[in-house]
Amino acid sequence: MNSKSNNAEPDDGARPADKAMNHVARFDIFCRRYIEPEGNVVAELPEVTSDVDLLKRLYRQMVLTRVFDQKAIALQRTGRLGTYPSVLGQEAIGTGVASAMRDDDVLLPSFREHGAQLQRGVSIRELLLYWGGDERGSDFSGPRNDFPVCIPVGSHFPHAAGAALAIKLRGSDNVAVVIAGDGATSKGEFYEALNIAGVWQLPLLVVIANNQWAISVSRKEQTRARTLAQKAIAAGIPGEQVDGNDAVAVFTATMEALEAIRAGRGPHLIEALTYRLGDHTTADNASRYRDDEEVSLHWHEDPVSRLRDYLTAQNHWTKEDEQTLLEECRGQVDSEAEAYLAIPVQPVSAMFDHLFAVLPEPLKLQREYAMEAGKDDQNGGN
Amino acid sequence: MNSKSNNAEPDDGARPADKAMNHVARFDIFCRRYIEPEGNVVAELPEVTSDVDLLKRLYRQMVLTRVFDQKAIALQRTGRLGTYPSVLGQEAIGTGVASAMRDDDVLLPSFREHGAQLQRGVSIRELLLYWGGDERGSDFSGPRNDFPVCIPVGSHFPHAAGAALAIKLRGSDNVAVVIAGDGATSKGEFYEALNIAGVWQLPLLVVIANNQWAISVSRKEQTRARTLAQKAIAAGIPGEQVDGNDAVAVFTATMEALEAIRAGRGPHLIEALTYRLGDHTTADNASRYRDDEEVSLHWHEDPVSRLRDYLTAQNHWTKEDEQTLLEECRGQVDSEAEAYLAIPVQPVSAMFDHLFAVLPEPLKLQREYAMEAGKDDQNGGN
Amino acid sequence: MTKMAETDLLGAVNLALGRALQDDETTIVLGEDVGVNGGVFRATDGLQEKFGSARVLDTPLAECAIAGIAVGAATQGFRPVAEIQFAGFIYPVIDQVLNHASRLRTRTRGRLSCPMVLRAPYGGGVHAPEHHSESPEALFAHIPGLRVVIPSSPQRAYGLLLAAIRNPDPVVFLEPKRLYHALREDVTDDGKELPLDQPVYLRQGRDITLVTWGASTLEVLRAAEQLEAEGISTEVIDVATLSPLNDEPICASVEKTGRCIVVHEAARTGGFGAEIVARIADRSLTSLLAPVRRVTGYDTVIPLPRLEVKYMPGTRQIVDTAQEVMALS
Amino acid sequence: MTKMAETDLLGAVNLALGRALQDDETTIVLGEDVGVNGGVFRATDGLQEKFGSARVLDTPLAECAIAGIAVGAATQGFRPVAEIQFAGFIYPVIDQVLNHASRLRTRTRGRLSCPMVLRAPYGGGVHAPEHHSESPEALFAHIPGLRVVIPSSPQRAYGLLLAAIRNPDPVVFLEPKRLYHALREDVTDDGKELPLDQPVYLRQGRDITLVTWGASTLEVLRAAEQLEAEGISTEVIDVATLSPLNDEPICASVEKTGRCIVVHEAARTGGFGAEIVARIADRSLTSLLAPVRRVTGYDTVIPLPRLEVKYMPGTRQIVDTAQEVMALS
Ligand SMILES: Cc1ncc(C[n+]2csc(CCOP(=O)(O)OP(=O)(O)O)c2C)c(N)n1
Ligand SMILES: Cc1ncc(C[n+]2csc(CCOP(=O)(O)OP(=O)(O)O)c2C)c(N)n1
Ligand SMILES: [Mg+2]
Ligand SMILES: [Mg+2]
Repeated sequence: MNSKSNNAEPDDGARPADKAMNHVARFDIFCRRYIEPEGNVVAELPEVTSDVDLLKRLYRQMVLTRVFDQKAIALQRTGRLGTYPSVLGQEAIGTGVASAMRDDDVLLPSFREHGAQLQRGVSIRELLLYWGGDERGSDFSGPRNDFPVCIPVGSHFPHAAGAALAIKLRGSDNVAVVIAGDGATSKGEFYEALNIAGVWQLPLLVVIANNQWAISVSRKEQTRARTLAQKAIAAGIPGEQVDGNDAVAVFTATMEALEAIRAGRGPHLIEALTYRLGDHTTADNASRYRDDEEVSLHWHEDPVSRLRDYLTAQNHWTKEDEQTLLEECRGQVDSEAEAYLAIPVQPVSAMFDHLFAVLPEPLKLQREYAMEAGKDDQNGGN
Repeated sequence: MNSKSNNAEPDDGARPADKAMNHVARFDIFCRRYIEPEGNVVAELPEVTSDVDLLKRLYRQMVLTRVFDQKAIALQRTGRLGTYPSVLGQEAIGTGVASAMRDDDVLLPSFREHGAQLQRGVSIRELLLYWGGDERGSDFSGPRNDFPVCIPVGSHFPHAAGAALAIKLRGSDNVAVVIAGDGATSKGEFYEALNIAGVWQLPLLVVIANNQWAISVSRKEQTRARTLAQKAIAAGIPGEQVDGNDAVAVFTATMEALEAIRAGRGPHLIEALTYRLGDHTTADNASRYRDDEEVSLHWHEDPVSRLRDYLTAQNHWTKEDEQTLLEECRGQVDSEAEAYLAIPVQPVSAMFDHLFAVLPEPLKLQREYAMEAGKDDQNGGN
Repeated sequence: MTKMAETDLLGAVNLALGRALQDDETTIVLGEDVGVNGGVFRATDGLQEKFGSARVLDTPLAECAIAGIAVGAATQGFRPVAEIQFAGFIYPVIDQVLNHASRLRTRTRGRLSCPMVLRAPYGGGVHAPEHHSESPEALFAHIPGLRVVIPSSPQRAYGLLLAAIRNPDPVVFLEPKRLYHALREDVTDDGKELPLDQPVYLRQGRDITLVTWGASTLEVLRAAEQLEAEGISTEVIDVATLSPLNDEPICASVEKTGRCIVVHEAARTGGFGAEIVARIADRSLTSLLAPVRRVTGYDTVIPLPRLEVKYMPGTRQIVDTAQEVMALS
Repeated sequence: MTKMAETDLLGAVNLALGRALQDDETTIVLGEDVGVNGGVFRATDGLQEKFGSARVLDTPLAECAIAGIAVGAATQGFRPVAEIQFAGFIYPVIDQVLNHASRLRTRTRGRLSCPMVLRAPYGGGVHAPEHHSESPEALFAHIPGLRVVIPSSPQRAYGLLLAAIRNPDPVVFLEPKRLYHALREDVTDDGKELPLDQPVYLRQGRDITLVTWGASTLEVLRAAEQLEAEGISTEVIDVATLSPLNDEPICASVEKTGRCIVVHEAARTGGFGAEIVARIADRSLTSLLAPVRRVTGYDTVIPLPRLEVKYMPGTRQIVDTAQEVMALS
C-alpha cells in the first residue's frame, strides 16, 4: 500500500498554468490498516477493538463463514445446491461490517455477502435454501427488514438510499448499509444513489468489497479511477479505503462511519480492498482469465489466518481453540445442511401465493389450473 | 470564484488520525477565467486567442445565437413553433466549444445547445423546423455525422462514448464532444459513459453547461459535490471548471482539451459555469421557483456584453459595428424563419418511410391504410 | 373534510395526492420538480407548501434512482408516490419495477412488500416535443406482480389514484395528459377510493363492444354517439386496470354484442389491445359475429407535432371500423 | 472458407460471430466477459484471440452504457454486436433501444442509422439463479423500428444471426439458452444468412396450428409427435422474427387447419402470444373452428429452480390443450 505524505502533489486534474487558474477544491484519499499479513501490527489497535472477546468473535465468525462456504461448494458439486458464489478470502468484510452494525440497522447485501448475512442472523439453513433454489430462503426469521441478496448487480444501491430515506423521515438513528463489489461501481445506479444520498444527507453506508475481479474483468479494466473510494467525491461525500483483509480495520472503519452517520453527518463510502480467492461462482472457471500465481500470492493476504496469527501472537488463541472452533463450526454447518436437505419443495400454488397481498380475482383461475397441471411431474418444459 | 492556494487543506475525505492511515491519492480542481464581467482582463489572454478576428467571430456567433433565440421565442408565443428551450445567457458555451471543434469532430448536443449547432453548420431553418415539430429539422445538411439534440436528459453520454470508440477504432484523431446540463450529471449514464471512456481512453470531451438550474431544481439540490468538474475523479479522468460566460475561457479550455485528446491522452471533462437567464422552456414559468432578483444579478455575468465590453475597451468594436451586426443577424434570422414557415407538412407516409432502411413487408399495408386515413383532416385524435 | 368541486383530471390527481398525504403520514411524494414548482403540469401544486419538503421531495434528475428509492422506502414502511415527469423518461425504471418492485413480496414470501405508486403523464396529442408523447402501458402490463391503472375521467382519477396509493402492492398509474384539461366534473374529496381490477362500463349498447382506456375514451365516446345516430348501438368499456386484467365484463359484453373493437393510442403490435383480443378469442370466440379489429397507433414512432394528428387513432377511424365490422356480420 | 460441422446452437452463434468479424471489419463484439473468458456461456470463445481486443471488447459492468455505446458506434459506421450477459439484466437498456436505437433513423429522416445487434441468452429451465431465467421478448416486440429475432435451432441461429448483424437496422437477438446444448446439427459456415421477417414451418399438418418460438419449439415438436400418434395432425410454425411480424404464413395455416394454439414461456398477459392471437382474430376469424388457446408461463414471477419446472409450459399441457381444442370443434 502506498504511503505518500499528506501534502503530496496532486495526482490528477489540470495544473495551474497561469493566473487564469484558480484552485477551487482539493480531495485526499486515505487507506486504513492495523494488522498486516502474518498478524503483525502496523498501528496501535483502536479503542473500539481493545476487547479481546470482540476480536475472537470476529475470528469465529470468519471461520464459520469459511466452513459454510466449503459446505455450500461441496453441496453444489454433488448436485444438491444451485450455482453458488464463494466468499473465500473476503470473510473479513462481511464479518467486520455486520459486526459493527446494530440489529435495527438495515443490510442490503450483494449476492456474495453470506458472511454479513450470517452475522446478521440469517440462518445457514436459510442461506442454503435460497442458493438451493427456494424463495423461502429469503424469508429470514432473523433480520426481518434486511433485503434479500441482490442479483442484478448494483440495482440495490437505490433501495439502500430509499431505506435510508425511510429512516431519516422516521427520525431514528439507524443506518442502511449496502454492500456490493468493485464491478457494481460501474453501474449508473451506484452513482445515482450516492448522489441523491449526498444531497439529502441520508443515513447510508456504502461498502464496496473490492475483490479485484468482476467475473473475468479485472479491477483495472473496470475503471481508470486509482481508488474506488474516490468515487464518493463525485457525490460530495466522504470516501475512504480500508484493508479489507484486516477484520479490525473493517470493523473500526465501519464503526466510525456508522457513528458519524448516526450523528447526522450523512452518507459515507468505504472501499474494502480484498481478493476473490475462488472462482466467481461454481459455474465459473477462473483459470481461463487469471494466473494461478496471482491467486497464490493473494493467499498471503488471507484475512482468516491474519487475525488468527495476531491472536496467537498475543497469546489469545491456541491450536486447541482452533480445533474446537472448527469442530463446532463443522457440526453446526452439517446439521443445518441436513435440515436444509430435508425441506420439501413448495407446492405449485406458492408461485401465486405471495405475488400480491391478496391474489386478484383474475389470477385465481390460473392458480387452480397450475395446481392441477403441476400435480403431474411429467409436466413442465424440462 | 474561489481562489485558494494550490496547497490548500483537504476539502473532504477522512483525515489521517494515526499511523493506521496512509495517504493514497490527492485531487485538485481548478477554474479558468480570462475576462471578467465588464470586460476586464484577469489574466493574459492565451496564445490561441491572440487573433482578434477569432474573438470577433466568437462574438458575432453569440449575437446570432441570441437573435435566433429571441425569434424562436417570438414564434412560439405566436403559435408558430413548439415548446422551445431558450439558451439566453449561455451563448458562450455553445459558441466557444463548437468554435474550437474541427468539422470532422462529432457533436452530441443537449436540447439547449442551439448555439453549438449553429456554429457547427446546422441552419436556422433546420433548427426552427425541428422545434416546430418536424423530423426533417434533424436531417442537417451541414454536420452530417452530428447527433440530433438529445431530449431524454443524459442518455446521449453513452452515444458519445460510442462515437469516440468508433473514432478510436478507426485510428483517426477527431473527437466526440457531448454537451449536457448540470441536471444531466445526476443520471447514471453520465457516470457509466465517463467511466468506460476512462478505461478505454476514448477521444471524448464532455462539456457540462452548468446553468445552476434543472427546471426548478437548483444546482445545490442536484448534488452535494462542490463542483461538477470533480465528478471526473470518479472515472479517473481530468476534470476542470471554466467560467462559462467567458467565451475566451471556454474556447481556450476546449481547444487545449481537444489537443490533449487528439494526442491520445483520453477523455476530459469541462464544467462551464453559467446561468439560465430565461425560463426553462416556453412552457415554464421560472418565477414560480426563483427570485427575479437572483436573475437580475446574473445579468451582470452576461457573456455577450462581456466580450463586447472587452472588444470595445480594446478598440476592436464600435457602436456602428454593433448596429451592422444586429441588422445582419436579424435579417438572416428573419429570412430563415420565413423559409421555415413556408415548408409544407410532411406527407402521412413519412411516418413509415424512415423507420427502417427498407420498409418490411408487414408494414406496407399499415402505410397504405395510414395514407388513406390521413387524407381526411378530420381524422386523428385531436 | 369533504369538499365537492368541479375539477379536471389534473385537479383530481392533485386532490387525491393531497388527501393521501393528509390521511396517512407514511405517504410521501417524490420526483423531479414536484416541490416548489408543483410539477411541470402542476399535479403536485401546493403539496410541498402544505405538507413540507420532508414529505414532498424534489429529487435530482435520476429516474432509475427515483424508482429504486421508492422501492427501498416502501419496504421500510412508507408509501411513496413517485412521479416520472413524462412517460418518455420512464424506461430507465423498468428494471427497478420489474426486477424489484413487482417481485419483492414473492421473492421474500411476503416478508417485504412494496406499496408504491409510480405516476406518469402519458400519451400524445398535446403537441409536445420529441420523446414526450409515449404510450408505454403494454410494457408494464406484461409484468407479473404489478398493477397498471389508467384513469379516464376526473372522478376515476381521484378514486383510482387513492386506491392505488393505499394498495399494498406496487402500481404504475399512467395519466392520459391529453385529458388533463379536457373535461371537468364534480369530484367529492371524500377520500373514497374506486375499486381496482375492475373495467368500467361507460355506455351500454347492443351491437358492438368498444374497449379502450386513457385518452382514447374521448374518441370512442364521440364515435359511439355518431354510431348511435346511424342506428348502431355500442357498449363502451374503459379497462381502467390493465393488469391484472379482469376480462369478465369485457367478454360478457362481447358475448352480448357479438362484435368488438379495441382502441388505443400505443403502437398496435404488442400493444395491450392484443391481450384484450386474445382473451376474447379464447373465452368468447363462439359468440363472435365478426372479426375483432384494433384501431390504434401505427407501428411507427409517434411523429413530432406537425404530423402527430395523423398518428392518433381518431373518431372517424373508429366509426369506419365499426361500420365495416357491422357489414361483415 | 466453408466448413461443415455438427454443432449446437451455442456453437452456431460462435460461428456466426466469427464469420461476421471475419467478413466485415466494421463488425465489433462487446460486452461483459466476452473477451478472454469468451462469455459466460462461451458464445464468444476464441474470438478475442483471433480478432484482437480492439474488436472483441470486454466492457465494464454497465448494461445501459453497453447499449448506448453500441448506438453511438453504429451511427458512425460500425456494426456493434453487444452482448447482455443474461436477459434478466437487459431492462436497463430498454431506454437506449426504445428512445434511441430504434428511432435514430426516423428521427433524422435517414441521415443516421443504427445497425447494431443486442444479443442475450434468455429463458428458464436451466436451474439458474434468481433473475437469470427471464423471457422479455414481448417488451422489445412492441418497439417500432426494432427487429426481434429468436432462433430455435443451430442452423437458424447461424443464418439469422448473420442476417441480423448485416441488417442496416437494430436487432434484438434473443438466444434460448435452454437450447444452447439441447440439439446438434450440421451447420455450414458459408456466410449465408437466412431471411428475417419470415416465420418458419417446422412441420406441416392438417388439424391444428401450433405457433411458437425459442425453447418452446422443443415441447411443441414433442407434443406434435404425441398428437400425431393420437391421429391429430399438427402444423408447427416457429415465428423466428417476432417483430415486425409477418402474419401471412400463420394466418394461412390457421385458415387451413381452423385451429390454433400459441405456446411461449413468458408470462401470458401481455405476452407476444396475444399479438399472434389478435392477428388471427382479425384476419382469419371466420376460419376458426375453435377458440384460440395460449399455453404459456403463468402470470407470476418465474420461480427459483426448485419449482421452476412447474412454471414452464410443458409437452403435456400442449397435448391436453390440443385435445381440448379438437373436442371443442
Ligand atoms: C446487472 C448485472 N449484469 C451482469 C450480471 C452478471 N454478473 C454476476 S456477478 C458479475 C460480476 C460482479 O462483479 P463485482 O461487482 O465485482 O462483484 P463480485 O462478483 O466480485 O463479488 C456479473 C457480471 C449481473 N448479475 N447483473
Ligand atoms: C431523463 C429525463 N428526465 C426528465 C426530463 C424532463 N426535463 C427536461 S429538461 C430537464 C432539466 C434538465 O436540466 P439540465 O440538465 O441542468 O439542463 P438545462 O435544462 O438546465 O439546460 C428535465 C427534468 C427529460 N427531458 N429527460
Ligand atoms: Mg469483484
Ligand atoms: Mg441546468
